[in-house]
Amino acid sequence: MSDSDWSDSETNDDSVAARLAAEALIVDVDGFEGPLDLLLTLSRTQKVDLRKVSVLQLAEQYLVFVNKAKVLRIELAADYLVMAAWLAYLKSRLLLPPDPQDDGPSAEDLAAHLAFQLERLQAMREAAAQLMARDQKGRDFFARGLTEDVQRIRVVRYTATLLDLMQGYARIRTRDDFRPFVMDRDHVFTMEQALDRMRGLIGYAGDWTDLVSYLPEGWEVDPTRRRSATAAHFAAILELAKRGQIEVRQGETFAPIQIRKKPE
Amino acid sequence: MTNDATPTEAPQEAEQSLFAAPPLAEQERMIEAILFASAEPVTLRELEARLPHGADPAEALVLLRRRYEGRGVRLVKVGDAWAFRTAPDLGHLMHKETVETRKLSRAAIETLAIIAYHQPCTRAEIEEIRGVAVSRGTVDQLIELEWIRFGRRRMTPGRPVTFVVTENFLDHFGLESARDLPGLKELRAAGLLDNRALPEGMGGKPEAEPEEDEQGLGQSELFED
Amino acid sequence: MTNDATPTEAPQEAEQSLFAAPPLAEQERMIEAILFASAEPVTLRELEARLPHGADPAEALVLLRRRYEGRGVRLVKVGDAWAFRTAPDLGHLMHKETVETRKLSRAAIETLAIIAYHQPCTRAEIEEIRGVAVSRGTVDQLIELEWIRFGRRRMTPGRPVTFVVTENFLDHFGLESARDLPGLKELRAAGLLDNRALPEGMGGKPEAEPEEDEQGLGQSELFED
Repeated sequence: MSDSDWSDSETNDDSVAARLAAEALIVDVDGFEGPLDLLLTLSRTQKVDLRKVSVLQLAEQYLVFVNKAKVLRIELAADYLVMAAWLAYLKSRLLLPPDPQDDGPSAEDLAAHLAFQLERLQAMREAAAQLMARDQKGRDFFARGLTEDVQRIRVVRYTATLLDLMQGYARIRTRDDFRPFVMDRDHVFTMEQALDRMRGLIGYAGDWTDLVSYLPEGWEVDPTRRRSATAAHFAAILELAKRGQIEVRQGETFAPIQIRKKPE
Repeated sequence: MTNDATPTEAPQEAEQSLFAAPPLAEQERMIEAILFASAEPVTLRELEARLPHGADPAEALVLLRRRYEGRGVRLVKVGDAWAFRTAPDLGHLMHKETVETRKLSRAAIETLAIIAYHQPCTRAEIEEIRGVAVSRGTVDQLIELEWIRFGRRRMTPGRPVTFVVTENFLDHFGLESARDLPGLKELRAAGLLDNRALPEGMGGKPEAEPEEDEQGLGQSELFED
Repeated sequence: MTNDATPTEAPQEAEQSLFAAPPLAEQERMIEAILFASAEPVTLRELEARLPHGADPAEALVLLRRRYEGRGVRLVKVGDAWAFRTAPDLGHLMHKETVETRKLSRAAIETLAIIAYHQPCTRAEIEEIRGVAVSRGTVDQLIELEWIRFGRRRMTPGRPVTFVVTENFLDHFGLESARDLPGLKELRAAGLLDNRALPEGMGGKPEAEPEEDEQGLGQSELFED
């Protein structure tokens, strides 16, 4: 940063030299890491210990900087403008006598906090520099170059409890009790089968006919087979009714179910 | 970082090396550091090149080698080059044992259970009870775990070997003898079995008495149940 | 420091270790071998696991550290772990081993320092101290270098993650612990590590105020004992 006098708000913008100087600084804004960094840099021009920095003066310096940026039509990032607004507010608070009705922090508190922030940032900068100045591994000191691999030997330990053992034995000795369930397909009439049958038969069903009469031969006597066939055919006629191919009726509960071909 | 120990005059000496070789002790330190950090053995020639002008690595190496005699690492010559290596008697430290606990497989548990309940028991008998072939690995594993061992051969055609459980087995499962294994009735009472009727003759625990049952006779008793 | 005195019967003693811990001198050799073989610091716990039963690595480490004082390599402590590293004054001999590290940006260096001195530290706190947003890349870079890692979440609204420095960080900068950071005491005495609350009504920066106890705890955990 140039040594131009930034606290001087009277800088003559018409002077080419001043303009150039201002531009140099403004262009430098890219080099600042945010408004706090800019404030820290500005505070150095006061050439005092950070603890004794005049926050009022600093606020003015900052506002001058922002105004110059405006004159030069340089866009500042939003956080620089937020800081400017806040510093303008702080500056007015610092200049005006304290409002007795305001129970918030005093202007002095706010100024002190800003000074603390600057001091802390400065301290962290110095700490970072000290850290980086330390001896570093791979630069000043070195680790072992020729390492030996530690062979990992995996020892597997198997465990089993008495319970595992007993359960295992019980499992074997009771295995014979289990007979896998096999579906007895001989006595099952599927809905698909029934649907196929009924499709072929409804052409003849001009009049109301009992559903029972449609059951296939050999399925009407044995109760198991009859139940299966009835259920399958009932499901099939519901499907056909849904498609609008037949009509279904039943006089009352448990009365015979009758079907007929839907009249065209 | 505690640099206190490092001789403070060392860096100065290093700077003086423009005019004179550093003292032998310093050369020794330098070689020690170079050999330590190098990924490969370093030749005498390279040491010469890396040490300050006028240094005599050969002489410093002799000192350094002596310094590491009897230590955990030693300075060894590898061809033309030098390197630090672990002392041979400490090679065992370069192993790291990790113990992994694993559950025994179902096949192994069932095989073990059959041997425990029916010992002495041949492979054919195990297979008959389990209804599947017993893999060699399963038996080997149980033998390796020292939970089963070979018993006396059965006096039947082919004289098949038998398996019995070991003391280790009893130890591991907290049993005084294999006879302490609970029978099926007790298993059921403990809720380990379905509470339904067992096939005939399966109600009780087979009385495995290894000593007496060594012969085929005792076995047939067991399996006819 | 002539080691001729090291007992040649050492290996036999090692065999006796089934019954008793090996003598301290032997433990020292063993640790020397283990640490020489590793580029990474080895934790006390791992040393304990790898040494024969009954050995006391802590005691042997004291002896070993003393033995290497002023040598070309030295024994350093990194957190709970130990490693041999070359003496820093000999760095100039190691151009061959020097690792070219990516140049860290100013933002990255400052962020690293803030985390190290304020850990555990949230992103909002870093941003408050630097007065500027922390870019994702900066944090990522530090994590990639394994110099910082995520710490415990802060118990404040939003439960923000915190960052702490790693053992790798300590190792890289030759620090025994985060307490040994340069100037830490002075900074603390000056109140510059306090998490001073912002006066109310401070414009436009409603930064999360870390809960005092949590912050205090973390700090004391890391630095004060």
